[in-house]
Amino acid sequence: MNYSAELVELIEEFKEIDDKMERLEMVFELADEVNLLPSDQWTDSTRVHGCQSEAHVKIGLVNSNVNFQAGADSKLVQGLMGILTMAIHGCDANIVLELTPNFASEMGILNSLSPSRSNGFRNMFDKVMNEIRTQLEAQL
Amino acid sequence: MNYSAELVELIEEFKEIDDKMERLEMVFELADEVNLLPSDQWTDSTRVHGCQSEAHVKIGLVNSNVNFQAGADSKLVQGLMGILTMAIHGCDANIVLELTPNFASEMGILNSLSPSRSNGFRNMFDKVMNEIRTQLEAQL
Amino acid sequence: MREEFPILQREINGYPLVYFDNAATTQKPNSVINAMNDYYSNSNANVHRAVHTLAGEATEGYESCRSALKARFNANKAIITSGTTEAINLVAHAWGRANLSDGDAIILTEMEHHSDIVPWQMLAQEMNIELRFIPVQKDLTLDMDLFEAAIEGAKLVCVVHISNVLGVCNPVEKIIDIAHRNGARVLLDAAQSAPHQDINFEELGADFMAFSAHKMCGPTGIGALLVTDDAFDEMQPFMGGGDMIETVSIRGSTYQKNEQKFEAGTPRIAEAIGWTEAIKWLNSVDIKTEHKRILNSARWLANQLRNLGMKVYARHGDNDAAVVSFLHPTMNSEDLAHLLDARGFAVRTGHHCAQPLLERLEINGTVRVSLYFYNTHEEVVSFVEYFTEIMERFA
Amino acid sequence: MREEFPILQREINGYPLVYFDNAATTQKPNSVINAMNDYYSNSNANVHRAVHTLAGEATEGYESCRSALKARFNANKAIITSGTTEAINLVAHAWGRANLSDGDAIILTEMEHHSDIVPWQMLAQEMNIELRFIPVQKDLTLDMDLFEAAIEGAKLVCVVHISNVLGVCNPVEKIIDIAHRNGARVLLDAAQSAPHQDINFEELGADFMAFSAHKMCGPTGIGALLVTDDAFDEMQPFMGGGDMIETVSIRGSTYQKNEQKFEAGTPRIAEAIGWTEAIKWLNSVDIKTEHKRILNSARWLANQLRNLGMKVYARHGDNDAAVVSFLHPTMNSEDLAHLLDARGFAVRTGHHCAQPLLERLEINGTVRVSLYFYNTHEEVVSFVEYFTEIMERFA
Ligand SMILES: Cc1ncc(COP(=O)(O)O)c(C=O)c1O
Ligand SMILES: Cc1ncc(COP(=O)(O)O)c(C=O)c1O
Repeated sequence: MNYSAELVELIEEFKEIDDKMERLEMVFELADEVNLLPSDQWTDSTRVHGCQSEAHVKIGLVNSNVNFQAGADSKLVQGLMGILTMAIHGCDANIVLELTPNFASEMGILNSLSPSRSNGFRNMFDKVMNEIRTQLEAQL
Repeated sequence: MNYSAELVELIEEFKEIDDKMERLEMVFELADEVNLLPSDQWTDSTRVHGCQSEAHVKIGLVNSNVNFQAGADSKLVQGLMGILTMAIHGCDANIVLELTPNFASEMGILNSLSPSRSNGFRNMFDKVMNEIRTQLEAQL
Repeated sequence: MREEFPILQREINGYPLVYFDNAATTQKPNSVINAMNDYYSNSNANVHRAVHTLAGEATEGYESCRSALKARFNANKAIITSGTTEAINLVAHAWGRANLSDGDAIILTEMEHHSDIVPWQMLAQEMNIELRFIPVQKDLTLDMDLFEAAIEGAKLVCVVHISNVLGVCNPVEKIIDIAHRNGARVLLDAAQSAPHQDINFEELGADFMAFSAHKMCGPTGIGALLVTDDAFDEMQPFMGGGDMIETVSIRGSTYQKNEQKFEAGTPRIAEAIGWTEAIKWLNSVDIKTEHKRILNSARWLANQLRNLGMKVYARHGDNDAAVVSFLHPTMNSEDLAHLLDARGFAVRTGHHCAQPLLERLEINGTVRVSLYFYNTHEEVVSFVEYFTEIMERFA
Repeated sequence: MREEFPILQREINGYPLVYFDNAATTQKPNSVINAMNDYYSNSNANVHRAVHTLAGEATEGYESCRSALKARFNANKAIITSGTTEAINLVAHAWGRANLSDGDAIILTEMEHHSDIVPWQMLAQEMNIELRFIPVQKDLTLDMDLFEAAIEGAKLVCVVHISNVLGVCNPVEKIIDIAHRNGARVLLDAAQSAPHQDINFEELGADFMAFSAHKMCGPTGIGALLVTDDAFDEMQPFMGGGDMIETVSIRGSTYQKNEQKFEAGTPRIAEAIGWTEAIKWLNSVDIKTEHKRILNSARWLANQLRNLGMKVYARHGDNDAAVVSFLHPTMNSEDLAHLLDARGFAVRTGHHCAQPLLERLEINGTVRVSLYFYNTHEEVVSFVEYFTEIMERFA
C-alpha cells in the first residue's frame, strides 16, 4: 500500500538512527501522539493479549475513517501505539486494511525490541485490524 | 608385595604387547590356567556380583595355601580368572592378602577392557580376598 | 557426508573408528556441535519473559527447535522433553492418570523397549489397569490377529514403530486404524523410526509420538512428544514449576495453554539449538536413497554372518531398519565385542533394554550392528573381513 | 578470570556486554564449552553396559559428574536430573507420594520459587495434603516464630536456601534443626546457593537438596538432587525406562539399587561432562573472597540506587547473595530494561517465578541485577553512570 506522507517521513527518520537508545527515545516521544484511552475504560475487550504489560486499544469508525484510542502502562508500548496512530488514525478504513506490520520492521523498531515486545506489537496490530474489519462489515 | 616369578614374567609379557587384540588373545589363552569350577557348582554364594556375565569363584585353604577354583560364561572373564590363578593359586594365604589389583593395571589389561569388565575384575578380586581373609580367620 | 562428522576421523587402538552402534546413539555433524558452541560462546541466557538481547536470542533459538519439529513431522503440538523415556512417562502421567481408570486396559507389544513398558507397569499397579502384551511371532512380526482380539476395552495402544533389537518396522498404520475404530488412543515409540524415515505425524494419525534427539544426530538430554490437538486437550500438567504456569498464588495456580504447560523449569536451551541444526541436517539428506543403501548393506552383512554360522535375528523388509542382531553359536557376545573393539569396531551387546522380546526369542542378548547414513559399505566389508579373522583365531 | 568466558567479549548494540542476569543463568567458561565439544567430537556414545571404547569413555565421563558432585558437596547419593525443577518434582513423586498421606502437612515459605510451590500444590490436591506457607516479614526475613508454630504435624519442610528475588539467605541450619526435632524431612532449594557458597550437605543436615548446573557455570538441561541414605531408602521409582531397571519381564520389573533407579532413559551425557568441568572450575575459585567482593559491589549499587530514588528490596547480610532487586517509583520496569539493553546491560524484570513473594511485597515485579564472580566493580559503576543518564533523559 502507499504510506501516508507522515508515516513515510517517520520511517525515514527511524532509518537514520543507528543508536538503539536514541531509537527507543524516539519511540518514547511518540507516546504523546496517542489519543489516550483512559485506564478506567480498560476492559477485557480492549485488552491486547500476549503483551507482558497492560495494553489496551479501542477502535471507532467515523464514517469510514478510523478513530484509534489506546493506552498502556509501559511508555514504550504506548510509543508503539503512537506509531500506529500515525499510520492509521483518521485514515480511510479500507486503505488501512491493506497495511501490514512491515512498516514497523522497515523502521527497525521491531528488532530493537525483545521478542515478547515485538510479538506484543504484532498482536496489537492484528487486534486493531480485526476490529476495523468487523466494524466495516457491520456498517454494510 | 613381591610377586611370584611366574607373575612377574606374565606382567613383562603383557607389557611387551602393544596390540589390543593380541593382548586379548593372551588373556583368552590364560583361561586354560583356571582350575575349573563346574557350572553345576555355581551358586549364589560363588557368584561375583556386578559382573555383566556369570562369573563364579570358590576359595579353599589347604593348610594356609590358597586353592582357587573359578568359572565364567565369558572366555575373557575366565582368562582374567586365569591370571588371578597364576597370582594366588597355591600361594600362602598371608602373602596373597598383601596383593592389590595393581598387578592387573601394570599388565595393562584393565584399560583394555570396558569399564564394566574391569569393575568386574575388581569385584572378583575383592570377593576372593574377602573369602581368603574370612577363612584364615576361621582357622585361628 | 563423513567429513561433516568429526568423530569419524577418530582412531581406536590405532585403527579407524567404525561406529556401528547407531541404534544406541548417533554421531553429531559439525553444524550441531558448532551451534551449541556458538550459543554458549555468544548468546547464552535464560529464555522467556526477559527483555535483554541475549535472552531474546536464546528464546528464539529454543523456540526454533519447536518450529523445526512441527515442520519436519507435520505436527501441531511439539512438547520438548529430555528424551523418548521422559516423553512416554509424560503420556503416562499427564494423559494416563487423567483418562484411565480402574479396569481399563492398555495394549503393549513384546517388542517394546523398557521405556515403553516400565511406565505402564507402574501406572497399572497404581490404577489397577490391565496390560495386554501382543506376542512376537517366530517370523519376528507382531501377531495381528491377537492384537485385533485384544483391542476391546483397551483405551491406549503403545507400540514401537521400529524395534531397536530387530530393526523390524511394525504395521503402525493398521494398528492405528484398528485402535481408533475401537476408541483407543495410540502412542508411537518412534525413537528408532524418527531418525530413519520421513514421518508425517498428522497423516499417520497416531495420537502421541515420542523420540530422542540423540538418535537423530542431535544432542543428548533432549527429545520430544508430538501430540494431536485432541489428545493435547485431555492432558493434565505433569511436573510443576517455572514457565509452565500462568499465575501462582498460595491459594492455587493456573497453567499455560500451549506446550509450555508441560515444560516446567529452565528448558534445554543449548540442546534445542543443537537439535534444530540436526533437523536441518536431516532435512538435507535424501533419506529414501540413503535408507535403501544402508539397508542393502545390512542385508549383505546378514547373509555373510549367516554363512559364517551366526544366527541372525532380522527380516530386512523395505521399511525395516539397517540393524543386524546376531549370535555366535558358542562364543560369548561380550568377548566378541571386545575383540571387535580391538580393531575399532563399535557394536553393542546385551539385552538392548528389551528383555521381554529376548525372553520370547529365548535368548539373553544379541550382538547388534546398527548402521546410519554416514556408514559405508566398505566399513561393512571390513567388518566381515575382520570378523572372519576372529572366527578363525578364536572360535 | 573474565578471559575464560568467551561471551564476555561480546558486544551488544556496539557496547560491551555487561551481564547482570546471573540469577537466571550464568555464563560458561571455555573449559566447560570445550569439554562438551570434545565429547561430541571424540567420545560420543551411549553409556552403561556397552563394551566398545567410546561407550567406556562416555560412561566414565558421565559418572565423573556424579563423583564430582559427591566430592564438592559431601554427599552420599547424587541423582542426576534435568534441573532443580525436575529434582523437586522427583521428591514430590518418589518420596512424597510414597511417604505422605491424607491430612499430612507440608511447610513451604512465601519466598519459594514456583518450582518449589507448584509440585506441592499438585501433590496436595491429589493426596489431600495441607500446605502451610511461612510468611515473609517486612524486613524480608521468614517469620521463624510462625515456622515453629506451624511445624507440628508437618512431614516435610521445603525451603529456598537463597531467594532468587531478594538474595536473602534463610536460616536453614535452624530450620533443619527444628524440622528434624519434629520428625519432618527437609528439602533445600539450593538453586541460588549452590553457585555462591561452599555447601557441605552432610554437615548441613538437609535430607534433599536440589540445584541446577546452568546457574553454576554448567550447561543447560542438567541438575541434581542430593539425598541422604535414609531418605533415599524411602524413595520409590519415579519415571520408568531403560537404565533404571535390573530386570524387566511382562510379569513385572525390578529396579536398580543405586541412583540409577531414578535416572530413566539415556542420560544427559554431554551435559554431565560439561558440568564436571564447571565443578572443577568452581573448586578452583576462592569463593569466600569472591563472594565478599561482589556482595560489596551489590551493597554499593543498592545505596546508589536508593540515592537515585529507587525502592530497593534487599538486605545484603554477609551470607546473602549479590542480588539487587529494585523498582523505579513511576517508570515501567520493562521500559527500563530495554533502555539498559541499548547500552549492553542485561538485567531481568518481571515476577522472577516468585509471584507469592511479590504478592506479599504488594508489587508485580522488580528490576533485578544479579552478580557473579566474573562481574567487576567497574561494570557496576558504569551501570550506575548510565542509569543516572537514563533517569535524567527519561524519567
Ligand atoms: C530459587 C530457585 N529455585 C528453583 C529454580 C528453578 O531452576 P531450574 O529452572 O533450573 O529448574 C530457580 C531458577 O530459576 C531458582 O532461582
Ligand atoms: C525403541 C526405543 N524406545 C525408547 C528408547 C529410549 O530412548 P531414550 O533412552 O533416548 O529415552 C530407545 C533407545 O534407547 C529405543 O531404541
